[in-house]
Amino acid sequence: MIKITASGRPNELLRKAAALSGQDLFACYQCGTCSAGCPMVAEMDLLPDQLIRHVLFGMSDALESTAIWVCASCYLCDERCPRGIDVSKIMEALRQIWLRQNEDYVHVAQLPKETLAELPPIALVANFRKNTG
Amino acid sequence: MHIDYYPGCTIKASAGQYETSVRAVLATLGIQMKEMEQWNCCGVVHSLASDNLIRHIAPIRVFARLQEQGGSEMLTLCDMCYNTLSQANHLVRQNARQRESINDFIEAEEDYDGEIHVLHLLQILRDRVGYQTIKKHVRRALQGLTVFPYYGCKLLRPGGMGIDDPEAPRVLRDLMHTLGAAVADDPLQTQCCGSYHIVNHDEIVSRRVGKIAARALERGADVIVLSCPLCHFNLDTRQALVDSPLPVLYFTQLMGVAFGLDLDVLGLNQHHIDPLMLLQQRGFVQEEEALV
Amino acid sequence: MKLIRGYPEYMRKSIKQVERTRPNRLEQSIPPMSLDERKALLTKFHPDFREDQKRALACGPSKGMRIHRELADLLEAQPLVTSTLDLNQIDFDVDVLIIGGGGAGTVAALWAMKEGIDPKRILIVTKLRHGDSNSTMAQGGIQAADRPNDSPATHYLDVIGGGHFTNRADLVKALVMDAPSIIAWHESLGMMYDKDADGNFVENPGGGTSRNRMHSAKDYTGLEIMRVLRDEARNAGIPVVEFAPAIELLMDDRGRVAGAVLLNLETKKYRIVKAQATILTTGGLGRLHMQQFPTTNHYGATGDGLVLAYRVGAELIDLDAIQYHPTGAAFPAQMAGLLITEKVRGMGAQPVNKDGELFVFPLEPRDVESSAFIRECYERELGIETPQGMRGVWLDSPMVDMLHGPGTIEASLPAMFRMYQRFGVDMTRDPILVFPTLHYQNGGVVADERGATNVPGLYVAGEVMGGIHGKNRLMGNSLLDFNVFGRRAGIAAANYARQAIAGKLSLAHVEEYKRQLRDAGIDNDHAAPQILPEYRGQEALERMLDIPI
Amino acid sequence: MIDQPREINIQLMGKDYKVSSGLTIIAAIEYAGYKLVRGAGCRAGFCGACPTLYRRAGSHKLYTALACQTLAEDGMCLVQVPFVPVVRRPYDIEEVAPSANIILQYYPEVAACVSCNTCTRACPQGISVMDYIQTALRGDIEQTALLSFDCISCGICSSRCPADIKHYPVGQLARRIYSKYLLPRSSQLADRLDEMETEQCEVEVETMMHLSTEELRARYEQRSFETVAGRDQKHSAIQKWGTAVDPVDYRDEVEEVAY
Repeated sequence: MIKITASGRPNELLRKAAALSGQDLFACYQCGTCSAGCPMVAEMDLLPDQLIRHVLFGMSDALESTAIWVCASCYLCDERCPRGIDVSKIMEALRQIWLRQNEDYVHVAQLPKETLAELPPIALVANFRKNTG
Repeated sequence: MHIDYYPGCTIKASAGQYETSVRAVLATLGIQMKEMEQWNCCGVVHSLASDNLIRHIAPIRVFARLQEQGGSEMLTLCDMCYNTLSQANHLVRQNARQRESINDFIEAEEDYDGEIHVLHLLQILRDRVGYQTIKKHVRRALQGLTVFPYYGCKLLRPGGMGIDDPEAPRVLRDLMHTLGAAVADDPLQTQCCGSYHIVNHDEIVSRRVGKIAARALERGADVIVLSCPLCHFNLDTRQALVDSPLPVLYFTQLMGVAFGLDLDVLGLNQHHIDPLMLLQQRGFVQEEEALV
Repeated sequence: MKLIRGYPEYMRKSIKQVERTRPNRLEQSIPPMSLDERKALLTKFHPDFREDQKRALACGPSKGMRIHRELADLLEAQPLVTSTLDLNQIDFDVDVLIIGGGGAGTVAALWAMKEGIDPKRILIVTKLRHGDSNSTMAQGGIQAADRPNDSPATHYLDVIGGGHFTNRADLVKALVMDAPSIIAWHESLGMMYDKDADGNFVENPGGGTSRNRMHSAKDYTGLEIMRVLRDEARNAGIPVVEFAPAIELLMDDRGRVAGAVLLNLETKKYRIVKAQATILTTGGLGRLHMQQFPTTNHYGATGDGLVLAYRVGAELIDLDAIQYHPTGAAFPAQMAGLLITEKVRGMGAQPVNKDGELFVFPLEPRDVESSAFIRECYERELGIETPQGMRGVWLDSPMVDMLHGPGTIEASLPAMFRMYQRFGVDMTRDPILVFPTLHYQNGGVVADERGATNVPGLYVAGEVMGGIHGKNRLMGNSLLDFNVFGRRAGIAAANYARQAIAGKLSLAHVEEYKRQLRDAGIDNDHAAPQILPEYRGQEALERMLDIPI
Repeated sequence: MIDQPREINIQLMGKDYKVSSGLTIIAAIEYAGYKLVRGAGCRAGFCGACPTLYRRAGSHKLYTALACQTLAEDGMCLVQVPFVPVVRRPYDIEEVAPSANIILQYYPEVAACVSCNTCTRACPQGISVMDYIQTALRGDIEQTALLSFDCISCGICSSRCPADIKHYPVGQLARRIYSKYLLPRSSQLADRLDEMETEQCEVEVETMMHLSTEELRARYEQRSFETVAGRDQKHSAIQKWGTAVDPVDYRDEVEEVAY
């Protein structure tokens, strides 16, 4: 079987994303249902279906996209995907790949005290779990 | 009857009015909550990466501790706790290898194999108590009040975990009808409020909340009800973009009003957007009560 | 060696005797000694009265004072630096220098700041870490007369009688009069004292107190006080240089103390501090191990401050009196000398000999109780010898739970319980073996009620200061002492520092002291301050080559 | 029953040494010839200066302990941790009145706790460290203060935490807030301080100061003793403590002999 990637090298990004998410990204037929329903698309640079495509081609911009951080794992896309793909798991996998190579995405020490004064613990805990390694 | 109760951090830290109203409402219905001893944060969000086992320890430790304390059922009030605990329970039941690793790490007296049943308060009210019983306790039917039930994400999805139909939930609608209120429905009821982005991207939350509140207003709602403390915080504090902000209440607070319970246990004064004015205008709350 | 629940078999046999006599002892005690009996016991057995272990100081401001020879050796040792040391490069130029980072030093720093000194112009230097001190190790409590049936005057009488009427009255007055306000200060800082539901302190008696005025925080009282003081000093941003003991004081050309020479213990680099006022808060001397006694003191308690102060001409007082705490641990060997708080006896545990006999009233004053233990072990030969050759008597700790209910030891004496548990002994079930241990330096540098010494620019506070307790300190007055005189010295030094302008730095006093040593015919190669005790293994030391690398 | 050989083999920072058995880790290191500067403090388990990381023969685990409170064992491989960097955030105690988020404002990383319990397992004091971090997260200042009380700030917990939490400053902050703001103030102490404003107390002390030693002695011997409150009065060994047992002037008499 011939695998085509944008760079011509083996698609390490896809391999990792598939392993961490447990999802078959090739199952995606790019219908865009995920993006159509996503409440966060207005805040995203790459839409969820585009992200999957970019990963399939091994394009590293997937990891640099703001979209993976904007996704708040609301599971709406998972609920609606006609191919049964848990897109939220792919998003989590991409975040994890980034976090395991880099420092934290959100730096707690820089959060202003006034913000910390009002936030419910639940928000902080969730933020940590999504945005720090 | 009593039920073992897992509160979660936010109920204790900043959603006290939810807990006190739940205690009062359940007491009216003859149910006592027994807070479990020595509990920890559930972790709030279920880790979705296949290998990140350390992120599952928190919820599973909660189960292991309740098991040690002799519990078999666990009541949760918070949607995020409910979701995280349910998904962790599912993982333990489905994945023997990961279950073993986590149990080895936790070193509890007894391994946890997924025996404990997690219940959200709404499930108890719907499935155990029943709307008929609830109706019997209504002293002041909420006639003329239009409620916008807001479910958010964690109560309904992922599909197998949710407490209701993920696309067309009705539990809050039915409950509000039972209290005598009218209900305004909308697809935005099940869409994310922006969640934990409140920490470092509150502009996202403000836009999401603005959209949801505006829609509720359009549908003629007087008040938004919900059960998630994070949704509550976001909706209650980030309606700045909306011209006439809607009060945001935990559904048990409205139950308490309908049951005619003491206002001081319902914590109606602990909101950014004051609900008391509205409740007074509609005659559900007397002025002298509201002053308490 | 086989151990059965922590003890070797032969000790188990003795424990059986203790258990056999316990039911009777639970019902009756024995009476305190008469004054004559005490006197006879002390002169014969108390280590302070062994004249062969003492000698008179040959030179210096307190020449002729008879003190323990270990301390005399130290005071008559050679300085570590000479006057040729380059003092031109000033590394720290401050208003108030505080030497010693324990309780007294930290209190002094905080109050110098409150008195208006910029925290950045204060410097704490300390031998080990900030807080490594006897203060942290104090367990039982702190005295202050704040209950309606008590008064500062009653406290005064207890202190001065406990010190055998040898205390300096003005210092005792300062101690007892300041005590309530010290506790109030602690309350406002947020120290977690044991309190009742109304917020009043749970106050216990101590040896020698006629009223219950011991404020405590479980048996971690000193730890709680020290860690809060340290936290507060850190909040204030007061600079601390750790692992940098002062090895000599500096004087200026007008004979005032004007700073110190520090030694970085890790790089051995020296640094010069110029200060308008200097406060010595270096603590005590337990690690000198007088007469080879073990000690309750922390690793750095080597009496450095006495050495430094003496060389600039400060007078000393009451250093002939060292406090031996009767109940130091004697077994297991790993715990030798560690403090078993007086609270254990206070709660009903009795000292008994190898046959299980109660041989002394359990709450005699510390020096009398200690002497009785020594007599039991070395004259009557009724002590228990450990496998390491140390002797001790039993302290029947299980009585505490029997008298006050199961779980009392774990709840009220958690540090004690934990320590024994770590070494395999369950003190709720078995008695513990104890022997007197070197605990406190009763005397020290002479100072007035502001902490000022006879040398301009030099202040003292805490254990290094003498006169407050006379010849014998009562339980609960050392935590109080470092707070009261730390505060007073901090304030006085701050006011002095504002007026003083330190002149040219000098080490001439070191040469002068060396001359006095020579004139007195002292010719030795000891050097002081000692800084740290020597605990390296004999075998390792014998083959050690002192090669600079 | 424990059976130990007279000499044991230990590894200090990877190097083999034979040391006498029955020594604490700290004493074993010194026996081997090291002069400790770091890693030794009170030597009695109160100061937290001597955290030690070690492995044992036949175990895959990394253990932690205080070197002064733990016996060296044959086959131990150990290193002392001279210092655990634990950054604290300065605060003004006057401005940290208790609120649900007061601790999170200074230590938001508490919210990163994954409840792995590694801190608790590592704690040489046996404190339920994770539990007090969890109570801090939910704003329960009282429980955080009570659970953390026995902490000696050795920092071992922080060295092992996968979430990079700085535990002991969290406990310290909670204890100070609890003691200052949540515990009621002592009214007895306040009364005494008021009384001292009137100088009555000072007059009484001054009177004592002007007494001759003989008069002082007489007063000292006539002191009345408070009985020990709350103790079991049935027991004679305890009751005795409520009587005049304290020292008098024997020392002065003895001193004449001494000098």
